[in-house]
Amino acid sequence: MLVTYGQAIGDAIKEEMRNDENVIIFGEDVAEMGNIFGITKGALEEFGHDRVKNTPISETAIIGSAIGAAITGLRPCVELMYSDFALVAFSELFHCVGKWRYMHGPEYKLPLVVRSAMGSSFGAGAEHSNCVESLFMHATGLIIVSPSTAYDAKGLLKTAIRSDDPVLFFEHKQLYQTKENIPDDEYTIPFGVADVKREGKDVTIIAVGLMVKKAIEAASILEEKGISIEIIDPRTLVPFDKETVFESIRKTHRVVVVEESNKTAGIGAELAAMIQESMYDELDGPVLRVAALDVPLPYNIALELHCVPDAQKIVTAVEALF
Amino acid sequence: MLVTYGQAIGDAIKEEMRNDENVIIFGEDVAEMGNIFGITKGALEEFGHDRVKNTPISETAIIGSAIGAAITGLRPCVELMYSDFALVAFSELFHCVGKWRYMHGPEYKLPLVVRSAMGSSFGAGAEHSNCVESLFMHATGLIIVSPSTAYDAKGLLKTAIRSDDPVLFFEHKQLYQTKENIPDDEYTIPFGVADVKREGKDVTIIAVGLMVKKAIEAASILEEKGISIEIIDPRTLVPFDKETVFESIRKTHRVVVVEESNKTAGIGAELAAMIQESMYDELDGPVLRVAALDVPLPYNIALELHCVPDAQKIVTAVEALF
Amino acid sequence: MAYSKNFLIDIYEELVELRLFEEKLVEIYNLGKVPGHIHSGVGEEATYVGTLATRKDGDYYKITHRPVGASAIIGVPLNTIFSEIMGKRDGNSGGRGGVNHVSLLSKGMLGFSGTLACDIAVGVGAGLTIKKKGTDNIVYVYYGDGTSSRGPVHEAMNLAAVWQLPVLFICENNQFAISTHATEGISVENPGADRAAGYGMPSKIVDGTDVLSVYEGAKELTDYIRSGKGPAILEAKSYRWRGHFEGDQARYRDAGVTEEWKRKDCVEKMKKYICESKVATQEEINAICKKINDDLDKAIKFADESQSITVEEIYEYMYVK
Amino acid sequence: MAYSKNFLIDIYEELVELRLFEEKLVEIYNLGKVPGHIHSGVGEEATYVGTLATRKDGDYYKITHRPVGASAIIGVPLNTIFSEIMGKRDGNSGGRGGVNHVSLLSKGMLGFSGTLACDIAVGVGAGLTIKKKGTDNIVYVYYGDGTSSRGPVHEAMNLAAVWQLPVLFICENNQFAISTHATEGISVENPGADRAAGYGMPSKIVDGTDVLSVYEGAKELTDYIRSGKGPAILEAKSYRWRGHFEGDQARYRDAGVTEEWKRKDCVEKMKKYICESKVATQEEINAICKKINDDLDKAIKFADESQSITVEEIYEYMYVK
Ligand SMILES: Cc1ncc(C[n+]2csc(CCOP(=O)(O)OP(=O)(O)O)c2C)c(N)n1
Ligand SMILES: Cc1ncc(C[n+]2csc(CCOP(=O)(O)OP(=O)(O)O)c2C)c(N)n1
Ligand SMILES: [Mg+2]
Ligand SMILES: [Mg+2]
Repeated sequence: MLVTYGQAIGDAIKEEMRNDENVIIFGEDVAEMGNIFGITKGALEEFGHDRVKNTPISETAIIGSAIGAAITGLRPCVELMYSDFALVAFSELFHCVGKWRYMHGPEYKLPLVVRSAMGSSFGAGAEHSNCVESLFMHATGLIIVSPSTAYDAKGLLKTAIRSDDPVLFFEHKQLYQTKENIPDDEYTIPFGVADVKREGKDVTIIAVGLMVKKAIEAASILEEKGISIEIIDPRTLVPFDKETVFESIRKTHRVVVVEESNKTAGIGAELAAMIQESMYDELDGPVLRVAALDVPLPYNIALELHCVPDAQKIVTAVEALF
Repeated sequence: MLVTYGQAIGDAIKEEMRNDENVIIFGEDVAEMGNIFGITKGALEEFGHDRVKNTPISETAIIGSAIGAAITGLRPCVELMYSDFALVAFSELFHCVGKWRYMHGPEYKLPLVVRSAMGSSFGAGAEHSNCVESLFMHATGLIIVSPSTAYDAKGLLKTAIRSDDPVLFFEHKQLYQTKENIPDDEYTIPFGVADVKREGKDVTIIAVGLMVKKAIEAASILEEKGISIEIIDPRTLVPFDKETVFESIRKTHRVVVVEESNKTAGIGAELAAMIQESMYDELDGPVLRVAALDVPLPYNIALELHCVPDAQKIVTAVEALF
Repeated sequence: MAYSKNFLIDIYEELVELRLFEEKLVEIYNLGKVPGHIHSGVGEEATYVGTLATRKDGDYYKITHRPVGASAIIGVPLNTIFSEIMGKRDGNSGGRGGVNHVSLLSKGMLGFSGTLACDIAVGVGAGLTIKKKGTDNIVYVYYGDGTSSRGPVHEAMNLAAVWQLPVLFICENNQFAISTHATEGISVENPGADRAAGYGMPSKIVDGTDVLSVYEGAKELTDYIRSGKGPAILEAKSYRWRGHFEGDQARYRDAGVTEEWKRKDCVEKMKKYICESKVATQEEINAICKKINDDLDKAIKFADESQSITVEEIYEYMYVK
Repeated sequence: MAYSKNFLIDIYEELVELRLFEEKLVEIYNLGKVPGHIHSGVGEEATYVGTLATRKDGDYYKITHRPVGASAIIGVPLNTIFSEIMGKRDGNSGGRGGVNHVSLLSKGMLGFSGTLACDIAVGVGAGLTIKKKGTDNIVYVYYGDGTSSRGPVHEAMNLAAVWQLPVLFICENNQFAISTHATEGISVENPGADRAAGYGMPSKIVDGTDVLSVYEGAKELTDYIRSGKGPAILEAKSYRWRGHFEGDQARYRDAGVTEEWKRKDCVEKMKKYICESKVATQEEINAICKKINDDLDKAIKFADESQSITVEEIYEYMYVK
């Protein structure tokens, strides 16, 4: 069936709520409004107020209560409206969600999912556009998912809801309306398995979220220039599928990492550091990073677009490797 | 004069409070108790309750009110007891402190300093031992200082208090009692100037905070093995003194980055990525990272010591480069 | 209270300015001239105008995302405001911050955090500066009913109260946090007033559709605060006329109730009052409206013609040095 | 209230257990057997014992860093507790978590966050599970006077109240947050009780040096909560006898006041009561103390002999899978 990325996410939630009555959702405006993007639309009508709850604007209580519900037998799939606001519950996520089981012992399971909409979206400004995955990569005990297609989003979210470990699930606002044909039958996608979004032989591009689209655009441009690009979407940043990446590098010997957040200490920092550490002898050049400029994302749209990576910037980086 | 790192910090605060009556300090237990490590001892007696204030346990209010005080003319030097607790005010630091001037315009200056004690300290556990600099390196608009000696701590803190830009100042608990002879006369140290803590020719070690000490230990061991180590302490992570590092690499062609926090997406990730990007042709091998294991820091001291880097782990990493 | 003619006219002018501002904001948004999202404050003007009628030079203000036009009342030039809203060079941050960050420190505006409530304590910090200087100035800290549920509000209020700082917290209770009605998100009827006792602060509830009621409540509390007695909470009851942001059809609520509230229009109420009490004639009122309308249009034109900053300027304003 | 003999003996036993536990904790700390910092709860036993006397199977508990011995009352085996405190294999997390993370889910213990107050809402979440199951169980959420100033307490209380969850918030007001006296950090006299109305919850203040006063207050509120009426706040007034952590000499406060409070010893008070009301003889009491003392010593010995986990096990308990 042809669905949008947004629908795929909504469907995954509803299917899992049908599968397991312990799955509940709560967050700001998820009930009547079906969340501000309409992703959870219909859940309230089908499952009722006991399982679909609006919360007050209180992100620390959302995460804290999700922990409490999860360890006592429910499977909360909660929402932090924009991923920028995940930072107001940063301690709860970093110290509590990530370390609870380790600090308290193996009785403690945290089957909880935190969904959050991320990324630039044309004038949303410096506090409503952030991609924050890299901040959580430094945490311990979390699973971090950042899907780029409807197919991946659905399969990974179903896995996330069934997981006994806590998952941060980042959805890109600009992808909500993108459409894809996905199987009618139920499927799940395991964590830690990257997807090769395009095969190629000259350069490996690792791209995340919306940047997968930009990388695909860049690959077309580069193809015309005679450079063949392999695009790898890790899909889950933690656990990270090193093997798929390394295999690609053994073929291409050149790597560019593309992310939407600003460059310093971003996703690309970890991936570039890790790759050159592990695959030094296979590399024909440095692992390059394409990322946003290190400024708060400007509100002015021309500046915003200048700030975040686009196909042209990826092309330039790739060409610099030759 | 011979002072401890802790005294040097206390002296810097008091000297700047004498210099400028707009400098005020507040935080949990900074007044009568002089903070839980005794760092601000004596300030209350000298400057009174108007300028030395205990706060309730409310980190978001500490940072928020520091912003408000700073933009309206005071120069707050505030304290977040342990740097782990900086994470409960993460949004205030990341979104507000870091972006306030950019979002509101050049009238807005934020002459504020946030001091915080960091690092492992023998059984303090997973929530009282973190080093969190790397999380803030991904922010924009912050200055990040992490001194390793009494001399550096004093000179940099004085610069921080005089800075019109916001500074996060991380003090290592295990360093508070270390002693050093420092000048009697007033001095300051500019941001963005790394210090070569030891000259050498075979390998460049970049180390931060307590890890500078561990690197020095490792260098002695390696010297006996005939490997000459240059140790660079960036002192400020933002701004980062690339030139001193690059110059060293032009000589040694080998780099190891040592940090105390866990490896994934830590300080070493950014430094390794940046160095191999900029200095690829100068390098004779990968930039290696020595960091803590990717687990919440265990309470059991044997495991804690196993987790964080020590001289031996640094030696092993250096030897792997030959 | 007995009011002077000038006072009433000033208040009315500000109400009209804010109303027209908020209406024009929607217009320019619909014309595609605003990059970001806007949150119209139409219908809620009295809360700002009534409280701000108690202001003095040297006071500070922490406003919210709704209504942005309040910055005009506080004294930010319209050209600056609309330029920032349209993301242009002549805005206070050259369009870097945008519609939610219209601000001017020289007029006492402290700025705003789009991450709601992270800025409440910013007002408290400004109160600390005032207290250290020893003036009788105060800080006006506005926040919404929805925002009242956030932890930093609690931390900021407790700190302001223990330090006895000159801060007036103003809860704009427009009954909604996006789609969530106050009764669904808040455990008490009056998220502002009912919590004041828990900080040892006085409070007042006022009718946010009646600017003079707001003014009187604000006057009582600001007098108290200016006399050095510490912070207080004012809660104004109003209703959000439009959707949360433009595009939100507000299907989650009863349109009939909205219509009822629209009949309690604070601008009309005041107009009626000044006409009936012969403070101004219809003609004078028309002249006021026309002047304001023209000023707004002029500023919108100015902003429209203002340039974007160049990409080379993107790093400016990050650091002082 | 009229109490049965068994009830009184049980309560007394728990008081003694907690007292001896907290004393022995200091002892083993001084012997260097505890890796981390400890926060002795000596003198504050009645708050836990009195509230926990209202507990039922299936209830949940969110305790704090003080007194850690409360976990023994709730039912965590002493061997587990001391092993965790000493960082050993037989602790609940094999010594990974440590003294502040003594816990056992099968006994209803939810765990603790060393980042204070980040765990208050964890109790609220457990309340959600109870409400969904429809039992009359409740959650006991303990927090200190100092912790009451943190934002997440506010968020958690508001959420518990709007969702009408079965949670008893217990404010252990021992009057200090490290060196900061409650009056310096908190803007009202009763950080628990004075804020209850702001969430629409009932509250009670009890004498934390009198275990039966605590019990009676807790009984009233837990009956209310178990009947489905939603959360409530109990505030117990006590005093921190020792420094914040061992090594803190508490120079910031008047030692005379501490001595006064020590004369209000909750264990002595209860002992006097059960002796005078002839519930137990001095001999019986001696036997109780001896038995508890021996059990504690045995557990300490067990823990002392328990091994550390090996470095190979360091990654265990990170993930379920
Ligand atoms: C910390 C945080 N959480 C969520 C949001 C998303 N958000 C923006 S406005 C809003 C509703 C605010 O309600 P209220 O405070 O009543 O102000 P109103 O919009 O009614 O004027 C929400 C939830 C945000 N900006 N910040
Ligand atoms: C978020 C956070 N801030 C600060 C601390 C440091 N700290 C540990 S205990 C404590 C005092 C707590 O006071 P209270 O809640 O009254 O409990 P008590 O120690 O008196 O039992 C503080 C400030 C912390 N652990 N977490
Ligand atoms: Mg509202
Ligand atoms: Mg206390």
